[in-house]
Amino acid sequence: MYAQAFFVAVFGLAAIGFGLVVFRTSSMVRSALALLFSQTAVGCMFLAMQTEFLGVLQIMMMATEMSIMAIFMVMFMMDPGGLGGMDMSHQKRFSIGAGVSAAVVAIAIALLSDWGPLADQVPDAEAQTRALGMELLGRSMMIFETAGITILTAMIAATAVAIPVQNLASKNDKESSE
Amino acid sequence: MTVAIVLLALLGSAWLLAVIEGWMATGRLSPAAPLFNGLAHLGRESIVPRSPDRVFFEAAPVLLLVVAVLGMAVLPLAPDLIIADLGTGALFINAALAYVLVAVIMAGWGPDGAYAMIGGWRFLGQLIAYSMLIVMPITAVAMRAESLVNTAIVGSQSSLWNIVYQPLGFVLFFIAAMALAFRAPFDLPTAEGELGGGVDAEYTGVRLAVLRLARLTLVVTLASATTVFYLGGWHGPLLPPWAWSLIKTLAVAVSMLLVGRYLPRIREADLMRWCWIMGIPLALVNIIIVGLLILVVP
Amino acid sequence: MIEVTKDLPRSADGLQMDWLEVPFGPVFPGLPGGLKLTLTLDGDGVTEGQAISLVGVTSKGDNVEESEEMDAETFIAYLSAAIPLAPVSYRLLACLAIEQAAGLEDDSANAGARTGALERERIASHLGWLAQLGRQLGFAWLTQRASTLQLQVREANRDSLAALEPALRTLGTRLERTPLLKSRLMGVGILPTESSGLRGPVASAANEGGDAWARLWQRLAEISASLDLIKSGAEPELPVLRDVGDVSGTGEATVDTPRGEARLSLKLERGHVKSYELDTACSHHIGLVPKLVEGQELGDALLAVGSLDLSPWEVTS
Amino acid sequence: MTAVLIVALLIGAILFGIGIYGALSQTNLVMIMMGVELMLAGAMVNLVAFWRFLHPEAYSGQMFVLVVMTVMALEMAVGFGIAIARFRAKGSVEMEEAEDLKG
Repeated sequence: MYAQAFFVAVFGLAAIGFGLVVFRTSSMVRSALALLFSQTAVGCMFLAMQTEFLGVLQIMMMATEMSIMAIFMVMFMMDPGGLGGMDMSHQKRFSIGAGVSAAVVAIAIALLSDWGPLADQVPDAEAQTRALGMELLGRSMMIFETAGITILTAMIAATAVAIPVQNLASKNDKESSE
Repeated sequence: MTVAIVLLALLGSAWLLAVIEGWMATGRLSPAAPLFNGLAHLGRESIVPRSPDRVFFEAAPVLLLVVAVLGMAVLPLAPDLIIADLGTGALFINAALAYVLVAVIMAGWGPDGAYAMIGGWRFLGQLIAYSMLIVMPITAVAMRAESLVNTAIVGSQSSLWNIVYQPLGFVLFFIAAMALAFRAPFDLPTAEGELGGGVDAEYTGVRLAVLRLARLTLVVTLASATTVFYLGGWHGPLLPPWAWSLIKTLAVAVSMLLVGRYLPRIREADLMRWCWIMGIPLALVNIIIVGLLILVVP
Repeated sequence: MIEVTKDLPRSADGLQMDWLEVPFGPVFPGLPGGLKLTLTLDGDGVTEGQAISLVGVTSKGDNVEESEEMDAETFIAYLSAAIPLAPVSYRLLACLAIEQAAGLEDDSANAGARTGALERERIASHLGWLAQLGRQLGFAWLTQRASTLQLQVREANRDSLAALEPALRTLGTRLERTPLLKSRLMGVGILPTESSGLRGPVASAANEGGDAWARLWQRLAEISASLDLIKSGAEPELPVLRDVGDVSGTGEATVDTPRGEARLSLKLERGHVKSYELDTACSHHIGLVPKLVEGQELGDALLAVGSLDLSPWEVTS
Repeated sequence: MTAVLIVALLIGAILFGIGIYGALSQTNLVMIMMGVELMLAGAMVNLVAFWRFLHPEAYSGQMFVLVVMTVMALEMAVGFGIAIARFRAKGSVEMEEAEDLKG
């Protein structure tokens, strides 16, 4: 149990550390990859909490997602290399206030709640994967399928939005719909 | 102990591959050449480009090596010769190999050079093409084994190897694995004739030695994955299990190198088109066929 | 950010991005040495580009004598040394021009040997191009095969060429059967028939579609044709200048070098080359580069430039 | 066991706080999306912790995490689609320069 607490804390601190780097570095690729390592650390936390499937899945998905994030950062930022030392933020005080208060509220709730009896044991990874599969294709099938359809819809929608507009009329339409 | 044996096997296979690669390129079989080349790299000056992103530049070759070794850690050489027999081994290897992309992008961005950068971002496009063809065939393999545990996957092939059971999946996985290892003809990020080495271009000395080793190790890991998923892993008559694993792995790795010699480099747009228009539907068909087989054949 | 991006050029996809100007060469694995290609890259695409040669020969020599003593033999040696990728052709060119200037009749005894040498060099040169193509495409087998053959052909006599013939002829069949090669080369670097300044294989290929694939086949066909010529002709021999003496006069000659027609006109004074003017195929072809690379993907642009078989040494300045 | 749960929840809360800070303070659409990703990561940590320590028998907890991952992917896809369209039209994905989106 102590080992578990230790690993959860270490990976958690890594996640927080990389999470902070995301908004503190001026190089955009570094920023995106810091987010990647933050998410990887979150995945490692899942592993430490004996949720192997989700942990590995998180680690796998984020590698691709954040790399794609990185190229968009390079495309859409004025100063992708971070050599100009530009400030890319606004309403700083308000944001810090909002972030801190949200975290404090959540921490307070976590500390003050009575969590009741906690589970000591969970099934091993193989049994978990099997049970999750049963869940996905049993009771939660509808949700799972909906998620799939939503992804498909989003893919089509994102592509439709991203391809160049053909004529001026449709361009105006799209701008107003944004 | 197991860790040491697996790592030694990995290193040995990488060395053998390097020897064979040299043999194919020069026609001379010199077992010591990779060793001397490696030592020569260590002795050479390790040049750092003018304004590198130092963290990425240094980390990329190491990350690539670590990723390849991590991938190998969940692949069994024999029933009990495996570093970590994870409950989600077949997924874990995907997760580990996804970081090949991260390493290549880091190697591309780090040195602050045009050739390297284009190479790095090219690999991102390549990933969009090949990644589905890694995941989907593995899905079909896991379906047959009814498990994500790699030893169980090998166990499920004791009577019939997956290459016979799902040849389509094997072909797709093999191609995608070559694209993942960015070997010719999929060497878009390192294209010698187009980018002068691409992501390799700015690396010299020790770093280049690590990068080379990492790329060879990656090929071995992918060949080993192919063996585990499709060629029945350690199954085989007469010889001990580990020998079969090694023989099959080396055979797959050498065939990966050989195929590259006889083909021109593919165009990125073509790769993308074929992977999405043909590859993914075929992978889905493969899943359906395997599903039907599982249901129909007891 | 609008201020930053508003002046940026728009790519074909309508996004304003930074463009990079990247040099390729003069020492680049995928291009002939000495050729410097400067491409403006928009990601993996080329928006514009131009090629210059860093090692070209001078097209005109006026009053050569003043700088150095240039008798006929020296001139021939100079010209063939200046163009290391096709020394025999230019040696022959110089010989022909000087002989004509000296008023000598066409020499039927030597003609066969000279043609043989020229055709042998054509085979070797095309094989060199094939090796270059292999290097550009990462097609290791082709590079190895073609460069081995090139080395053997360069000094071969008729018998050894006859021994090499099957290997040379199967090269085409082999390339035809190579998967991916056709899709890689088809439609790359299209030069229509009406493009100006096309010579040699590039010109002949223009009728067959004018892309890199057509140029590959044109060169393979020329290898075959040269083999036939050598087989029916005389033993290839290096062209040697016949004794011209201390004559004066003007001469002009044309030789179909491996890369296309080259013309040389020169003025001879008492057996010394007074002035000359050289016109080569590559100096025309190099001007086609900007049009060829514009709007192509990087790999295709380099292939298109490579398919011209530019020899930077032959680009006159 | 409570200690591990509390640690995980604290980390989730802090990640969420960083995410909120990022989403509010950054001016670039892509950076804002990074903030959102961090918020979702914080939420996922909590979900996994709850599943592990409170209801390990209910796999809908893990299911929920999968749905959150889907949402992350969706957010990326749609966000980048909009970013490309906006960049094409205006040459910028800076929020300060998106006055035309004010109602």
